[in-house]
Amino acid sequence: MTRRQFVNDPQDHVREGLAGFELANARLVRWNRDPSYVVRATPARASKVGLLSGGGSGHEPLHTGFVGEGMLDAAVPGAIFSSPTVEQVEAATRAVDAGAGVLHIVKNYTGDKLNFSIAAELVADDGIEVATVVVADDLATDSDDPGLPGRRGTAAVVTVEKVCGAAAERGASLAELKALGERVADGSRSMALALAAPAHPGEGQPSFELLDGEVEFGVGIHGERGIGRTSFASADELAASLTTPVADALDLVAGDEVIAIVNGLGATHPIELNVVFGAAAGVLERRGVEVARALVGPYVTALDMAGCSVTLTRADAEILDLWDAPVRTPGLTW
Amino acid sequence: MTRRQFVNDPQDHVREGLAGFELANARLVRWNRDPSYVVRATPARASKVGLLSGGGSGHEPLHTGFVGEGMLDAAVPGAIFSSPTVEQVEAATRAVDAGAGVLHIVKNYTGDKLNFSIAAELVADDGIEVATVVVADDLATDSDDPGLPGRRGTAAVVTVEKVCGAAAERGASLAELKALGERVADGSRSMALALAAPAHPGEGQPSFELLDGEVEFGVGIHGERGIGRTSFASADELAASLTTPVADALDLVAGDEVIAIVNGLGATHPIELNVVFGAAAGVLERRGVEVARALVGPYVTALDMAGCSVTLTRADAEILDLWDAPVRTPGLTW
Amino acid sequence: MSGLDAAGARRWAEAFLDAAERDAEALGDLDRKAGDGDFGTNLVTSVRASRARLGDGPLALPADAFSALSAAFMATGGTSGPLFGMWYRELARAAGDGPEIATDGLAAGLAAGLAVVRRLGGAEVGDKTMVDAMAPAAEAVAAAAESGADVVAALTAAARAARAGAEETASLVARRGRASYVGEVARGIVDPGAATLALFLESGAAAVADPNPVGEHRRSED
Amino acid sequence: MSGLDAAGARRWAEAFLDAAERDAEALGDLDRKAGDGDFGTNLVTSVRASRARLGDGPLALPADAFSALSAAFMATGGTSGPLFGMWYRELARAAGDGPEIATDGLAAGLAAGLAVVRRLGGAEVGDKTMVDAMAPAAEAVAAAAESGADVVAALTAAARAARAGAEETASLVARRGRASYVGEVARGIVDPGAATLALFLESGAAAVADPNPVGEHRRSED
Ligand SMILES: Nc1ncnc2c1ncn2[C@@H]1O[C@H](COP(=O)(O)OP(=O)(O)O)[C@@H](O)[C@H]1O
Ligand SMILES: Nc1ncnc2c1ncn2[C@@H]1O[C@H](COP(=O)(O)OP(=O)(O)O)[C@@H](O)[C@H]1O
Ligand SMILES: [Mg+2]
Ligand SMILES: [Mg+2]
Ligand SMILES: [Mg+2]
Ligand SMILES: [Mg+2]
Repeated sequence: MTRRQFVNDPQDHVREGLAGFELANARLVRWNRDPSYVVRATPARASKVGLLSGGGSGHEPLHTGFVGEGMLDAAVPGAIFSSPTVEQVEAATRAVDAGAGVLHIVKNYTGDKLNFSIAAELVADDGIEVATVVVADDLATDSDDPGLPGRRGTAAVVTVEKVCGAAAERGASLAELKALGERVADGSRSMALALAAPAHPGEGQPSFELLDGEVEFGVGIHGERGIGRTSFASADELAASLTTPVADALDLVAGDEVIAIVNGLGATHPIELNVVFGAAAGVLERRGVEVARALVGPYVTALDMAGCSVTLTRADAEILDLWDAPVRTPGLTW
Repeated sequence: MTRRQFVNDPQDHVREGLAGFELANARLVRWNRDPSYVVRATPARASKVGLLSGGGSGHEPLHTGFVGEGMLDAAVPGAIFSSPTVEQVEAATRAVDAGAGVLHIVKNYTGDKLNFSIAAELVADDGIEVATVVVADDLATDSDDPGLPGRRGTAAVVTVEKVCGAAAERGASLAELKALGERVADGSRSMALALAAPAHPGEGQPSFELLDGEVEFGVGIHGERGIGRTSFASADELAASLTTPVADALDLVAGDEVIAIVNGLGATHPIELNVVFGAAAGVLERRGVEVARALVGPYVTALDMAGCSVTLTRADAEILDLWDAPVRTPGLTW
Repeated sequence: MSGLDAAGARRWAEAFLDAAERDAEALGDLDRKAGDGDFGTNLVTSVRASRARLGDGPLALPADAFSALSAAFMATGGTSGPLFGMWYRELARAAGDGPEIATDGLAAGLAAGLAVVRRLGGAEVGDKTMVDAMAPAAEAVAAAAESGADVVAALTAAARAARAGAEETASLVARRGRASYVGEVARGIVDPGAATLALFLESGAAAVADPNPVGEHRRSED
Repeated sequence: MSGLDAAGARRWAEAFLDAAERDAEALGDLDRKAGDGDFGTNLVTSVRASRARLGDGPLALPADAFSALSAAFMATGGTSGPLFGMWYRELARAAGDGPEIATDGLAAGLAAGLAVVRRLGGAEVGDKTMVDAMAPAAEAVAAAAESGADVVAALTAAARAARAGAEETASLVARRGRASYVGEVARGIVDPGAATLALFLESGAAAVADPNPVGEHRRSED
């Protein structure tokens, strides 16, 4: 059957979504229409470092849903699965600079890095200091080959935004935030698989087809094919196939603590995600690794893809304390 | 293509999901395994009326995700789309009774009403006072025929749980809560449509098939067919087809205020829901009706159904004040 | 022996559980077409719980078989779970602590079962629910008791009446239960609750008539 | 007149926008097969913005056509947007404020465009990106400038070289951009960025050679 979506003109979809998002979350965020970016309804105090992230749309609640107290100051949404423009990043950077500089949190994609870095060069001309944390957690695209773009940035960006957001609220400097963000990013790895591909708004066909017995292993968050097709299996087996390589890549051993994100890629139901989380926690427990904190839900989606990812971040007392700090955004509040 | 899910034995799916849910939300909730119900990790103070809801599983975050400060004291999850048992309801009622009685918030389904009412009779024998609010908001099943079961209960139950939860925290009596809950329920109507049917965990086939040009209009939250097939259309038109009859049924006129829920039924992406919300708000604005508060997201799902519902609740100062009161649950926090 | 003893009641229950397990998929399909699709898994859950409660050892009383089914269905939830559970409870209560159930005991149980399901569910004959099989079955056994028929004859009549009632639900639009939400879509589809009830009585007629298997012989003996 | 004037540059840009709009779906499919599927919609967005920026009135300078494309692609985002945008920017800069662009100006623009795309994107020839079309096109025009060929001949050579480079990407596995994530899946599929670049130069060769349409005649005149 053809896939259908609630959509008017697909070209207007992202903007119409932002208009509805702003209206529904008017107490928390404000949408600047042109150039398009989302800022807090109540700006942070003057001396705080500004936190800006962004990227293609289609990953909601990421990033716009994480604008608010204790997390981002602004987010820049591109077209579906497309980096925002230089103009957007530049304007948002200027909007959130309060004199203490701006941290760009960028997922590792050519387009995002390109547009954020050109914008950073432009604002530097006006004396705005920008530091950048590149998040590159996706194990499926790990490689020693420097000619390749390296690991994609996926759900670990939520952890980086949360932890750096809390530290910024507490007065950390731009340099401290960059170091902290890089520490969290370096200590994070993810792996994802898809049970069904997403379809772009207004397009009837998914971006790829799978046979009944197959899952797409090692997918990213843009509906691109993964690194291979593996056999469909039980939730326990699929969860282990995601969790074990991530734990291995981080060299996790008994006694280590992690923050875990079992992230729904769009169409996967909360019960399924909880089942996967239970299985992932079991894998870690048998290894002696403690899941100190967890998020289970659709935080970084790939439109209506069916599937999930497992992200683990090495935790320590400082990171956990920042994780637990209050946050008040449309997508994450405690 | 066959639908696939993350599932081990489908018979264990709900329980495995609850185990993962408890683990991921250990600071907020505790899962009593047998009989199965979810309670707050930290019980409410002694003199508070207990708030209990429940129903079939497959609607997550409803109801277990709404257990916590400011909302439910416990939730009783049945099998997928099946009412919980008398034994579960009875045990949960006893668990949350703190001497001030227990409010049962029940969606209007034969099975739910049956099992909650039998349980209420059983605990009454031991002097536990139970009052029941039946939520019946779904316009598609509205009928004057007393021989029919009447309107189904759908997303308005979230509003009832939120508002009554806040009032209970503030010390409202059982009778007051019943009256308040009925006022909110009576002032609520919903309408839903599906773009694709859900599939049960472990089952490859959706519960119905739609032609490309059709949407299933007037669906409930159990994957049953709706009251008719209508033409697939733009998001604006589909949103209006849901919003207008709901506003009509509530006789909303210029100057009225509402709480609006644009609810994702499972697989529908946040951008789409925001687009629908924007369109629904436009319909209301042209009518002079003010959307005083809104929730946009998957709050009452029907497994992985693609579709959404629009729920409107007449609001007044008291209801808005209770709506704004703090809430701290896995599924709703502010 | 003209009544139904504990061994017969166990055979009945087990025959039903086998049949229900075999047909669960097909019955679930009916609910998928005109309800919410959970009937099949609910039934499998009930069947598994029933087997656990029946155990392997001999039953003390025929009522024990119905009590086991009652408890198992009550513990399943849904709509059909508690309704079947309450219905079996009445069969067990009518059987009391007697070593055998005669036709009049069965008639009393079916009448009480029908009454409790009607009270709790509010459905009447023609609403396309299990009541459409329960009511004619209760009538048939009441008539059998009146005419002094034995349990096997009574059960055979009940099974036939229940099946006819179940089949007739296909021509109806549902007025109770989740199938009532889909209007005309339900027409043409047999109600799974009614079909399951017919299956239960058919299993009884066969198992009680034909224990090992010398049923036809026994029947002429009674 | 041996160079490319403002009217010619507008014809070129418009021919390209028509061709890009016509092929957007097919180019998007390539990205769907070996990337993330957004290339087609990105391209449509750029085309619409380009038309708006080009406007209807006559252009003052040939550079204005490239500046319009540059601004429109820069405003699109994605990877291809800013890279194409920066590439067009170099074409415009090389054209400067001259009333015509000669072959050497085109050669300078293509060389500078290639350089900025390589610097920003880090891709080399053979990485299966737009660079695989840009590099041979720049070489071809450099050779044309060396041999004193006119703009039409230079553009024709550039188009041929770019198309050959684009076609060759089909045999490659991507090492840059989102197609690099899918490994062998990308083999057999032409890179949409390279194909679009070839389309741009082909549109130029056709539109400039054949204004109204007396192109072949003009060419022999030069
Ligand atoms: N009000 C009622 N009275 C009697 N039987 C009913 C009633 N509603 C539904 N049923 C029976 O229950 C069956 C459906 O059971 P089940 O699928 O377990 O419940 P649910 O409708 O809650 O999903 C129907 O086939 C019908 O026979
Ligand atoms: N590092 C790079 N250098 C040069 N061109 C690149 C690079 N990465 C990708 N491209 C080009 O960009 C095209 C994809 O563009 P687009 O779909 O807009 O971006 P994205 O990959 O961000 O989705 C590819 O076809 C390729 O030609
Ligand atoms: Mg992209
Ligand atoms: Mg059900
Ligand atoms: Mg059912
Ligand atoms: Mg792309």
